Amino acid sequence: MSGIQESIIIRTVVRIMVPFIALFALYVIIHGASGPGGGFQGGVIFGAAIILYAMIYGIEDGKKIISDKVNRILSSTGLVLYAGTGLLCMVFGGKFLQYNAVPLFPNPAETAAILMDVVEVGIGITVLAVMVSLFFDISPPETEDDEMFPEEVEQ
Amino acid sequence: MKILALFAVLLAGGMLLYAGQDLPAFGDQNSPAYQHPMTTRFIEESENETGVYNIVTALLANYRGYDTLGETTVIFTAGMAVILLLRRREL
Amino acid sequence: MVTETIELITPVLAVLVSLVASVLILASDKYPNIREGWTFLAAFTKFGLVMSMLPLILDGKIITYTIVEMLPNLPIAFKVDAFGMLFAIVASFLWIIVSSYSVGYMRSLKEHAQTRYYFCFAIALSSALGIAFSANLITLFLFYELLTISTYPLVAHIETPAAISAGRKYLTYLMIAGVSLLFGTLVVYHYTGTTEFAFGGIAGLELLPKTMLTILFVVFMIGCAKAAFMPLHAWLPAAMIAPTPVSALLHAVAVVKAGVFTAVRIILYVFGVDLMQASNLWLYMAYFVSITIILASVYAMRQNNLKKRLAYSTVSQLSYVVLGALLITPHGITGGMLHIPYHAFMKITLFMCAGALIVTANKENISEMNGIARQMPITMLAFTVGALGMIGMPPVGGYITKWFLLLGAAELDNMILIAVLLVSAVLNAAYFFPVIYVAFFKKPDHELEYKEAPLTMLVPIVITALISILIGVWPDAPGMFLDIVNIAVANVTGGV
Amino acid sequence: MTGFEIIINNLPVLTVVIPLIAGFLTTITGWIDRRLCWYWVMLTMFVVVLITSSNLLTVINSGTIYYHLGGWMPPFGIEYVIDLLNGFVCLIIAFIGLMVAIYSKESVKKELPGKTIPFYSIFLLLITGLMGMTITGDIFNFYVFLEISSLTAYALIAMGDRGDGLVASFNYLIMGTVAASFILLGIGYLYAVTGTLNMADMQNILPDIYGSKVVLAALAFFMAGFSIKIGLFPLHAWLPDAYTHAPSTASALIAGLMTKVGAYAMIRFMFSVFTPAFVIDMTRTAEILTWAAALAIIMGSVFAIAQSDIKRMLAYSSISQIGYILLGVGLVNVIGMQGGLLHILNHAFMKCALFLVAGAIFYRTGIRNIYQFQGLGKKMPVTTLVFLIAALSMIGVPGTVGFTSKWYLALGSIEAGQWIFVLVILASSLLNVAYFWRIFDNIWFGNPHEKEHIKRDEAPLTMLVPMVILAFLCIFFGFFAYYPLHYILEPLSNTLLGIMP
Amino acid sequence: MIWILDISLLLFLVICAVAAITIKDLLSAVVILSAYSLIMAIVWVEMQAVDVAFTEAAVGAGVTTVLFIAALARTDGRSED
Amino acid sequence: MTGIMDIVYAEYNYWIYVALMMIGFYAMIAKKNLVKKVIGANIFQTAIFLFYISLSDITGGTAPIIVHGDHAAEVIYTNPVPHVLILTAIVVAVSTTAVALALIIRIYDEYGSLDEDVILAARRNLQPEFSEYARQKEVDT
Repeated sequence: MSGIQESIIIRTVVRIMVPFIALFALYVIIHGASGPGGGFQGGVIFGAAIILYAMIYGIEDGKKIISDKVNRILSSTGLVLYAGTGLLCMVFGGKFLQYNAVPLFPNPAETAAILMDVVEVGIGITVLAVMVSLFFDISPPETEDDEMFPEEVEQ
Repeated sequence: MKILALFAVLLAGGMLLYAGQDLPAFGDQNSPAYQHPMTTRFIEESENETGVYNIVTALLANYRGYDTLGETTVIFTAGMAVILLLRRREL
Repeated sequence: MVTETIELITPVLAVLVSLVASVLILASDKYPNIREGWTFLAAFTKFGLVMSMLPLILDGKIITYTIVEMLPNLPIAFKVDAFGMLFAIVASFLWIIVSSYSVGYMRSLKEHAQTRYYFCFAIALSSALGIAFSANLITLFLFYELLTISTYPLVAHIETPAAISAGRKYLTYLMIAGVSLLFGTLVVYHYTGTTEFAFGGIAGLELLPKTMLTILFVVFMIGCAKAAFMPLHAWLPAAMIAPTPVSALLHAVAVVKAGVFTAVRIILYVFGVDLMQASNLWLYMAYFVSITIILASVYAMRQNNLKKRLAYSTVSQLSYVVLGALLITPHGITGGMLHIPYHAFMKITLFMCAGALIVTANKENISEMNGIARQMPITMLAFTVGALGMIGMPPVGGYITKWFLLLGAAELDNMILIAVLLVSAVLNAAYFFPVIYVAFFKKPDHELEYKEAPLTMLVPIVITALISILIGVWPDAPGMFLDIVNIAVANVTGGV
Repeated sequence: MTGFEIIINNLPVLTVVIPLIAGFLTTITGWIDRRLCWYWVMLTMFVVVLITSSNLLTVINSGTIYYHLGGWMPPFGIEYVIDLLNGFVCLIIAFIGLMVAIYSKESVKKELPGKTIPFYSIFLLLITGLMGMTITGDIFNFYVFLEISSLTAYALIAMGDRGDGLVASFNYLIMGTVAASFILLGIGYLYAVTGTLNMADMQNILPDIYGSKVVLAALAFFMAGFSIKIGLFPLHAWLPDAYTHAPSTASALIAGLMTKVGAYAMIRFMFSVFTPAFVIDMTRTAEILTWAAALAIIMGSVFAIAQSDIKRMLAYSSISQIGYILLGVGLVNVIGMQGGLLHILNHAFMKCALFLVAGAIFYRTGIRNIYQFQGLGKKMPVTTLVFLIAALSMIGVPGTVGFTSKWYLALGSIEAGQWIFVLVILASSLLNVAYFWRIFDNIWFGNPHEKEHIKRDEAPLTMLVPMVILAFLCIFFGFFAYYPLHYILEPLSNTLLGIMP
Repeated sequence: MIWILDISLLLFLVICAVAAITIKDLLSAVVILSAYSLIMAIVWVEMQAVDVAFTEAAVGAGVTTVLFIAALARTDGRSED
Repeated sequence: MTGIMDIVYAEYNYWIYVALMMIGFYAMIAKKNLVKKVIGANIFQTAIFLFYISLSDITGGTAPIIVHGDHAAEVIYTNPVPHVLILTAIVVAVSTTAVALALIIRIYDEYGSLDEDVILAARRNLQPEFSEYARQKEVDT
């Protein structure tokens, strides 16, 4: 991989492309309501952008964008957003995930559409975080001291 | 092992082919799956009820939103499982 | 005959006493004296509780108590009738005797794991009493299994590979028996909807087809393998590896008596006299146990180890009890039932003597016992009493039961059975007299000093020997075994 | 609407959503302080136990609960249906989950150092998956939760013995994927011919098309899939390795619950997706099932006798025990069915207790070979006593819950006229004695002289408490099996078999 | 004549599947699997399942392949069968 | 000619799906290499997805995204339900693959091989304390 990583052209192209891919991912998430796409696909594409960056610039650099800590928070946040929406519906007297129970707009369909967007964003965040974390974990460690399983000591 | 595997595979394949004879023809508009009120309602009412054009999205995030919550949980679980398997430090 | 039923918690208490004691024994692991104190306390309390019920039973009453209805129509319940009382008295009284004897034996030999020993002993006694008081097959099965499990550590007590393998054998036989018993119970429950013992047999069983009935009977008899019928007897000699008080308890009181008790219960209280007679099952079974009576005596003659010889003698004698019940005439049943306490007292005397020989003289084989009576005269006298009883010589108790059995057989005009009884008496003599001869009349190999067993052992031996004589001399003392047996027999045969 | 009302109205979904949310909040909790995780899981499981008991009580008092997720009426949305069967199974899951959660504190600290947070997260997600599978009335939703529970189980098993745990987990993963794919196929086939995913709706549509080969194939794929999932005898190859090499906590949880939920699913699909008439008369599935179960009962016990690793032995015994459940179900009479269903409860208690004991022994001594157990009776008296009680229950001694279920199974077999199954049940009891007795021999007998020096060294309190509770319940339900039988299992068996009481 | 396209795509699927499981070099196998997924996505577009096709292209051909390659980088890439 | 073609047209994706499924299933069971097993699992699952999507297809149908305009009433949409199910199932498949790959990496670290036979042999030889046979032997001696 080192050959590719050192190619200035590729590094530059990737640097330029990554934000655009991310933007496209956001578009896919929001566009899910009216065309193909949705939270899941968007999340995967966003994740792919970061994975691409990490492949070229190295995992350590990738972790500067999304550190383990951020990753952990993000992956939970997405689900909290989703399940929270469900619970919110319950608070307004509906069933779990019964969007139209929330009195956000007079038209229940409109409320549903908005909350579905929230849910899609939630999915997107979780998927993004988990995809990146999967890649970081599965790809080979870069430094020698990061050896996989030394004897572990309980603090 | 290979022979056993072949046998199992042929058994499963045979079952599928056997069942295939009674399967509704593909592309048939009169198939039970398409004629069931569920499908009909999704196609006709989803826009009014959920406010989105994409029926798949409407199903995914609204009618069967709970499945999707489960699906997201599966992803989260996979991430957690890989962390459990491959990380040596606490999260 | 009308029997009055009263509800009383005493039988439950009687069973619970030793269970509670077992916990206390475990708790006082570090203090042997307190530990043995609990044993004695429990033994006396238990005996007292059992005896307190005796007047009611002699009045012809029946005591019942339902603990819990486990499943519909499947309660864990106690019912004390005359026959159960008989076994309960024997078991609870002999526990006192054996406890005293155990203390002497175990301390003399400095045995290990004594706490476990007393613990299991107490549980075994609870189970024996539970069997005696069971109101139905399922309760009986529960305590039957508990008895098996709790005596296993006693059999395997010394923990040598040989002991453990003997224990395994013991367990294998008795577990198969247990499963068989359960199978029978299941069938009875399925066809009649109840498992409760009734004086004339469980109603509804007579409707079964003949083959089914026969199979059921065979299954039940396999279930009574604790009674050591001949093909299922192998566990009993193997279990001789246990410490002698255990052998005494196993062979005279708890386990084998539980086996024959169960067999009699099943023959008379599940199938009932009428059904046994109608189906002719009694005759086949009577011939079958006759084989055991004769064959076991022959085996006994060939044993040099005293405990083994006694074990085979037990196998033979137990079949008397079953034979008695199978004779289905009042006299025969009287003889069979009466043999339970009589054999218990005589056999426990014999075993305790054998144990005393081991502890004091360190002798197990008959061939080593030349002139041992000079060393231990009291023990050997007690032994002689027991042996005479076994053979059936007055004034020791044994002759009474044999008399009743012979009467029963004669009433049925069955020459084969009469012959069996007579031949077996001769065989009994043939294997007991040599022991007595060797002990009293052979010259010892070397000089022997007078040295009896410790008092805790000797006193029980003397007591049981005396009782063996007493029940022979004055069998119809009020409230003694014959009275109780008469009530039981009246119950099962529908009045005198 | 008050908060209380909101909670009461939504109890069915909270059964699943609470462990779910708690599961991914565990990462946050653990971030604050790692030790909080355990309390967090305990709290969650406790709440779940309360919810499931409340659900069950509601079902008993006022009948089946229907809950429409998202407010969409079935078949349009996903429906939760709690009847006696899954109310009962859910309570078992929650209860065993709580017990294992209590137990896990010390065990995880020792066996999985540095992995506390993901472990507890996965733990709660496993409970979520099992709950979701059990409670749902929608077959695709079932599949989703099946996958949640499977993935978590793979991860947990892989955490066990170095190397062996990984291979076991991988094999399980492959077999599990095959099973899940079969189930997915079955769902697809049923969807193709009915057009619905709701179980009740499907049951209404299916009788008209029972002649269809597709329906038959769907049934075959479901049966094959579930048989792999529960490790029915010839398809059990993954199970012993997986149970043996998993960490103690995971073994107890997975052995206590996974196969039970699999059996539940099998029952659910047989009787609530298809109809009794179809599985009993038209395809004779039930009969085939009883024979497979009888084979499993015997073979599982026989293999168990040959093992020297305690966990492996227990795993084989699980194969045998699952046979009891299926035997009872396959007998298709009310009594046998009650026995089979009671055995779900029964086996969850016993097997969980036994695995917890195995874990406790491993925790203190590092030994799993039963021939090295000498003197344990003196070292860990309470643990071994629990082991004795659970084993007696396994054998089926009266006064333990194992007896009751075997009694019903045997009666059911007689009623079905299948005497051979009575013999199978009795024979397997003997085999159970054989393989448990070897252990008792080693625990309490042997090496009498060395034993004098053994010091008492009992497992920590958090490990003892759940074991003792489970042992107590084994005995309690031995005497009072009447309550679950009368209030739950009898009406349930009648309903499942379509008999009006 | 759209079915000719369909059939050739589907046959190509089978070829890819067979190749993926027979080829000994694992990296090649994974790349072929990726191709398989991509063709599958095209087939689905053909069947008007655009959302699914999109997902399969992103996940099956994208993420799965990346994960496979990453994993292969940590193991040896040869297979005996 | 058209008759045969009709049959082929009506059923061809079904045959293909069965073939793919069998290929994947075979690889899962019979292949010794762990990665191959996972590849097989992917093929198997994707084949099932193909089946679902085939179910949803309607001849002359259009993607289930509501069309507005003049001809809106005439538009036939394909069945959206299987699409949703398969979206979920794809995610499940990738999750399973990820976990399987993580396991493979760990197994390779432990045994240095991905071949089932080699791993089995290694489990027997390298770690006698975990082998049943050795355990028994240890007890006997």
